[in-house]
Amino acid sequence: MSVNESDVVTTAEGAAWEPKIVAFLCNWCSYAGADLAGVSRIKYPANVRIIRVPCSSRVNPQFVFRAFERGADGVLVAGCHPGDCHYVTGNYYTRRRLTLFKRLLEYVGFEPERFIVRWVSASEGQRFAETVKEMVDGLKHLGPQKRVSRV
Amino acid sequence: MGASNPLLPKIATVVDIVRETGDVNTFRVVFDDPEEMAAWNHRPGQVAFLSVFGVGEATFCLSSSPTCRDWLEFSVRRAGKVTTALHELEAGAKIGVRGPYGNSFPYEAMRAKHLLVIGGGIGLAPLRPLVNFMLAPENRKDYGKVEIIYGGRTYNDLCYKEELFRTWPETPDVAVWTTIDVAEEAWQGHVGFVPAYVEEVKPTPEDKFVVICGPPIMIKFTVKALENLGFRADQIYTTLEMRMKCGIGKCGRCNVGARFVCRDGPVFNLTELYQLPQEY
Amino acid sequence: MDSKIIKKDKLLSLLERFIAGYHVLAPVREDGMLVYRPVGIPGDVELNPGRSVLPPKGRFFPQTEILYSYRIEGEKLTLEEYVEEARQVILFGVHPCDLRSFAVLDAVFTEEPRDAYFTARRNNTIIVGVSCSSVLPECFCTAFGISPVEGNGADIHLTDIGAGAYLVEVLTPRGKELLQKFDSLFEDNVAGAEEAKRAKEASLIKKISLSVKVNDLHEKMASIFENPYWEKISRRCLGCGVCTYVCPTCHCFDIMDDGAGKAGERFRCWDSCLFREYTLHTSGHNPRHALAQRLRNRFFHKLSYNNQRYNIEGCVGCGRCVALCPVNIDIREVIGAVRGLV
Amino acid sequence: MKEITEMLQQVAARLFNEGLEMFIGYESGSVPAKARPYFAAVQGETAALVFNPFCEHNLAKYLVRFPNAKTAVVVKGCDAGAVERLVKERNLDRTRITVIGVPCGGMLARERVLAELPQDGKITAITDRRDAFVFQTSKGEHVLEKKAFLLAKCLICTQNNPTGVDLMLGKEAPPVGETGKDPYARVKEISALDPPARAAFWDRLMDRCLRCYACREVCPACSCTECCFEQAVPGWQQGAIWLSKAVTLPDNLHYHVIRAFHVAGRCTGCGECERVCPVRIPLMLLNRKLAGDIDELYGPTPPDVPSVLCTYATGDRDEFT
Amino acid sequence: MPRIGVFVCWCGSNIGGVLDCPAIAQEAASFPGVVYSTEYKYVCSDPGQKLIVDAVKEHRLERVVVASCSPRLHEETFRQVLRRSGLNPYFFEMANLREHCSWVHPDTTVREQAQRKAVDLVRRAVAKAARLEPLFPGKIPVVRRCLVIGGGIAGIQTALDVADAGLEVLLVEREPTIGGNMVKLDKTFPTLDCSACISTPKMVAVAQHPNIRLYTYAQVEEVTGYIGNFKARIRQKARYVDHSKCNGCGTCWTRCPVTVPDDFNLGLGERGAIYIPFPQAVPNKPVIDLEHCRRSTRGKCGACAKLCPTGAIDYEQKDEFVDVEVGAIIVATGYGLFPWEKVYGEYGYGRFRDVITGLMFERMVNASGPTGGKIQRPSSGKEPKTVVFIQCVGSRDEARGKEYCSRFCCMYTAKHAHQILEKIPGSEVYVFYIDVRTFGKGYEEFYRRVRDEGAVYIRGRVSKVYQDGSKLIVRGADTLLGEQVEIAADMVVLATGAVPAAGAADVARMIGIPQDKDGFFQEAHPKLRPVETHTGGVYLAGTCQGPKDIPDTVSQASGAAAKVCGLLLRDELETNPLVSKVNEALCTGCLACQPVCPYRAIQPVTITERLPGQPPRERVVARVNEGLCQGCGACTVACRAGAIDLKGFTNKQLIAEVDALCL
Repeated sequence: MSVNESDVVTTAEGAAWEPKIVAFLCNWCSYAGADLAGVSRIKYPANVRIIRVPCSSRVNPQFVFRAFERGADGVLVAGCHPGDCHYVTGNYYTRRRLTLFKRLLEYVGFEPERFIVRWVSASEGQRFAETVKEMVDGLKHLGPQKRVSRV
Repeated sequence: MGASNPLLPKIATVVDIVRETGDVNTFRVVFDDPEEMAAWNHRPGQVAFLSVFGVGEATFCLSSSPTCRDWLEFSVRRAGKVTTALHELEAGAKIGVRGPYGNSFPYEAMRAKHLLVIGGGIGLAPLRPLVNFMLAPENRKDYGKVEIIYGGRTYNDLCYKEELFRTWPETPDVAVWTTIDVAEEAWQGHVGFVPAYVEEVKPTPEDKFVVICGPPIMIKFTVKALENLGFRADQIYTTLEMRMKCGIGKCGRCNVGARFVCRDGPVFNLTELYQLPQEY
Repeated sequence: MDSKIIKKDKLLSLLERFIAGYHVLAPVREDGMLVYRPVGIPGDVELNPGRSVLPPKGRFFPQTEILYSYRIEGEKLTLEEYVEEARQVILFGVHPCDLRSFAVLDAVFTEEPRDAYFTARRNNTIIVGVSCSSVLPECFCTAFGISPVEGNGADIHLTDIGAGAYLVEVLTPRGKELLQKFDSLFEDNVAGAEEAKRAKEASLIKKISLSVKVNDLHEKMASIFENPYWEKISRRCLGCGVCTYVCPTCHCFDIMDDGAGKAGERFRCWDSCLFREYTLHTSGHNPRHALAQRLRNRFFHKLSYNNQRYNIEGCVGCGRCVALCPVNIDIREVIGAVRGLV
Repeated sequence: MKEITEMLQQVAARLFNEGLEMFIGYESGSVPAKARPYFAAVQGETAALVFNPFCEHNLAKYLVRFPNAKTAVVVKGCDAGAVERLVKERNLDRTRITVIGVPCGGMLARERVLAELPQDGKITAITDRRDAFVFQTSKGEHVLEKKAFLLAKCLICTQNNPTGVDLMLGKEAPPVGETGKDPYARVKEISALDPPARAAFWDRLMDRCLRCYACREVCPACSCTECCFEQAVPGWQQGAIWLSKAVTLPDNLHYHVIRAFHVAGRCTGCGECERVCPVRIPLMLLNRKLAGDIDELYGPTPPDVPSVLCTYATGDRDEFT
Repeated sequence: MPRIGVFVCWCGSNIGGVLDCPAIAQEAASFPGVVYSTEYKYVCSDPGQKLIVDAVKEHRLERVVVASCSPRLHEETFRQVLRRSGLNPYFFEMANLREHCSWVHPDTTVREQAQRKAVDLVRRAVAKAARLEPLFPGKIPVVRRCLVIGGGIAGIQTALDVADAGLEVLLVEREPTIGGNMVKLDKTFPTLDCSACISTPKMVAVAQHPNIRLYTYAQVEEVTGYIGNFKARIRQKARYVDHSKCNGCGTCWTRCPVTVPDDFNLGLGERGAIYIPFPQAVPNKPVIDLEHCRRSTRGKCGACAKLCPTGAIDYEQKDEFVDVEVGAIIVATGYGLFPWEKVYGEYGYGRFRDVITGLMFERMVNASGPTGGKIQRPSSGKEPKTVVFIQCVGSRDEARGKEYCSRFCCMYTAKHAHQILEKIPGSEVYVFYIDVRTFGKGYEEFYRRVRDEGAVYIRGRVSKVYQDGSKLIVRGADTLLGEQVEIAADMVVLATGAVPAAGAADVARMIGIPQDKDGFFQEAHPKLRPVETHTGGVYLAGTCQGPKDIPDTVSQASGAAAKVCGLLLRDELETNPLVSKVNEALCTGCLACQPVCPYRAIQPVTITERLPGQPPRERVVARVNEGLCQGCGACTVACRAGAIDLKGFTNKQLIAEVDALCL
């Protein structure tokens, strides 16, 4: 996906608007995957801000909502692939919780691109980078998330 | 709105922090605007709001004497959100102050009378301005003897130790009795609860006002002791603590019956209290 | 002061001009409910509104309002007050019970020291009252001496006197000033209007549940504080905030900070005395820990404390709490029970 | 209806003889065509008990208020699940509770009924005639077809006879809900909108929310001692503030989305949240959305698991790959 | 607000070459709570660490933020620095400026964005640091006993090492004998020493070791508890022979009237219903295979009982359970062979008797095996002249087998080729391979020797094996020559890859350790913690962690033993303080948290609660066992009331992090 000239949103100061993504990464797989992207020098857009959690099952849906309230344009949750959870079963709960939560968010009017959940293993630096790229592209098309932003 | 907005705090600086006990600090505060400092007037027993911005606002009794014109003092026990934030401040920090609010101890009616001060723990904080007001050289002649009975759980829980053990005892016509709840090795003084100590000290009720503040259970039993000693309810004053948000009788929550503690209190005598619902 | 007549079509023109020059808040229908909203089209406005789900007090005392913002830069701390917009607001379509509620709120908020936010909004608002055209089963304003057709508290008051005509009573200089600009819309011949208004009043009052009397209430309230009645009635109470939030005279609020670090806002928002944490101390002590105490406090506030404190009844008989309480706690029954000493 | 009312009064009287301490049922309300929760604490208070098609309240949650008393409660079909849920989550000691089931012919929408009945007519009796309720009033007889007058939730009801009760009064009621009605029809309509339209739909509703918390207080699944949204004593839960007390659209949406999520798989579908909302937010549209998704994705949750989110299957649908 | 110090690291040019570190440090100085902020070339270096220690003293710092590389690398390093500075080590937080910023946004075109991101990341770390609480590891006593699951060479080695260190060992083996796969081998590459000769002495040593309690024909059924304090239940399967009476005389197993295909010899031989798996079995006492025992199938026989001189036969014996307490567990469950018959149609799905596996070849060529060491075609018993070896059967085959390399097949095939050429004069050996991997000591030399001996290596895959008369026609491609090859072989030997031993998934579930995508147990770190698992006190040895040859297996087994000794030789253990905690006042006792805990760390307890205006009330709340909790935090989200919080990742901290990032 590429961004057309006409799609570029600009801020009041005239600078091109850049979406802000808050990412919750599990320590053992996805955070390590993001580390691997670094070690492998895989470039990706600088829009993502990472919060380390022990397991994707630590991610309370309220954190996601909080991020939107504070002005995040997109939220990413990434954890080990199902079956590979460092804590054996954590991401199975993540999967249930966030499947329902994502569907609920979309039901109340959030665009699907705003909230992404991905399984990223410690060896998938490339996949992490691609996920961020995809998200940034998607969010650039959507424009800023103003709906529940209290900022 | 500007000056006419009573909810807008004035900016002040914490100039000094005295560690009174393990969880009580006394904050010495000066308004940034010298005119505000000069204009500030409070009466003993009044309260003010302190703001830590980003955390919130809470009510505290002033613990400095009205006769002190250079700064305000507040003794704060670390308990909730705002108090914890206050305890994390260092000298130089900016806070907001608004007030003073509420009524005061009847210091006019107390003229020429003796005063009995009974405090427990941080309960001495609202009484201290009254004591220091009466002991101030310019006021001393107007008032009679001052007796202070004060207790804490341990020695470390006693506030204002400098005044308690030096300044006040050394002042003429002032008597101080201090007690702690449980014996400690280094403690030479009295051991026991305040109500029992009051019964031991046997203060007399003639020409006297009593101000009392401390934990509810202490107040309850001390009042019993005082009544046994012949004190009348209208001689005994205490100060109530309620959750407050505005301090100016609007936000509603500090009502006890039809009274707002922020405006009609915090000081009540027992006669008044006996007429109010037991919802404080 | 003076009275005029305005025809319904002209009333719409008047509204249109109001909208052109002012910020107009008026009752509109939304999902079958009546709510006060900023309006842009006169046709949206309910001219004979009936009871709004929320009282219009929000105009003066919004559910959430920012008091001021703070900013820390280096050693410097600055506060910036939120200032009410300059454009005047017309609050249109307020019924007599709600008009009375403004007086009740005034007693609280404009008592010294005045609440700057309330006062600013109050001063910046022109109130157009409207007489009731119907009575709902929960209405009992007459118990507090309110007439469903009188506009005390409004700047201008409208009464539908039938045949597409409204009696316009100009009650304050501010009302007069406002209407002067639109003189051409009115007719000066008010013959028969007063009679029509009285007739309307009589027919409305007949329908209002007149059984509610409050004459001996105050003395009786005092003697009933410690009565098991409060525990009994509180059994079904949910402890929600419906009655307080829909009440036109409830004025409790909380003040909170929003923001972390170097900048943020302090705001206030409605609070309810029925909420457990309303009086909860940090220590865990709660002066009104039981729901029965909280419910009792609410009724005492409405029916006794307010009068003791401000010499004005705390209830205006609008019936909102009766209509909207999910478990049918009916203040009229409470009044009845107290007067009968339960 | 008279029959059930009498039976209720008799049963209550008998239970008090057997040592009951509190009977939770219904009494007539203060206005016409209204009932309300009623608490009889002694034998002499049982005569006020009624049952009629205005007894829409779910009484189950009141049980929590009497942790130590021997209590009886009246439940309709749609309320029974709430008792079960509260017991399952250890809010209730089932052994001290007598659950009394009443057959339900559906609950009536009060506004519509009042509009239909003569203004000053007094209701003297109500009879359930299977597809209609017959009202005897001082102004004559009125037949109210259920199809036209029942609450929306009753028209899709499939459980109007309670299960798991200790005592069932009267005969089993015939089904009330219309067959073939899709309970998710409205959910599907909303889902079919594009995101901006969905957002607009919800924003308009959520903007109205007063945060009076009636929906939470009445909800039998909202059984937390202290709701996460207002842990009032600082220091508890180490001071996390999930939600601003400010009533703004983001906070309101946050509150409702998370509340719906918290009751996901635990909501018993009684619809009380929607009933008590003073500003008529159709809250069941949120609960039903989740119920539909849970049903579609995970099917029924095994009885020994607290809720659908407390379990998993390795083969759960994965929408995140 | 606590006093926070921020240290921005250049990491040489790794960060400093992309980001403006002084500017970051300067901006960080304005964050709430920050009283000191500086930058340095290498904060992790000795002088860098000293910088922190000094600044803590000089500026009375209460929290420390280091903005440098990934916390996965240096968090522990800096925690130690804090400890040395006199601060609680958990008053530390890291911002990852290298892996998550400078390394991924190096382009000058995004410099400004990268810089902004770096500042945000530091702000997040500061926001979290401001809310950090002191954490203290708890102390738990240690049971000085180790459970070893699996009695192959890994289990044997590890048991011996631990036992030699003076610690008690329980060795549990599910087969009637220990020894595992290694004792089935004939000779071991590349030295060609006799496998049995080097492994059976170790087996005997196990049996005789005073510190080792051996449970053969037994299985671990349940494991609870946590590091230092596990409880395990061992099922001793009924042997129907009372080993306390049996003297291993052998009368019974030589006289049993039943013959059953012998699984120890992979069906190439036979045994009785009462049997020992092989002559050097440990223990050298028999078990009865009741499924085939004539007494149980036909109801009469009892030959063994009649013959037994010690009266050890007990047909009524039942499974017994032994409950044990151990401080550590070593999992050494080994490997099985890839089930090639199910997927490889081109090799005949196992229909051709002369297509055998490498392990069958081992038994065949073994002097104590079913053929007495004679290489013969299973179909005819004749000596094969032309033998084809096919490599990578199941390994390195993403489509039908496993993606990984099984590591030992190249070498054993070379050894087999050598054995054919050595034992059968005039024989021809062909090896189809993809790559030949000879990484070990002496391996390449051995491989060259086999080629020199005449083994023909053909690089390519076999597309079909089919029977043509008595011959097996092997058709394949030689990708080096680019031509089709067809060989008429007498025997085909498949180098089947290794897979986790049957039941590995059950073991993983029982103990609570993860498996990798292939079912091997997951080590805690592929490089730095290869013998540990993520579950404290559970270690891995041998092929259960991944395919490896004997020297590697033995090394890992000794490594695991060293870890266990390191653990069990302490008096007490420090527990991980990053665990969940329940606020009982908020807990409603719904126990939604209980099932989501993979470590069974949450249990209900009854407390007495006193609330104002109410009589004291007993109610159930959840409680976390801090020894069991591993700190995943799944429970914190299951708890609607927010009554459970995870230390080190509290709700308050995470919310503050979100807020700080969004500023």
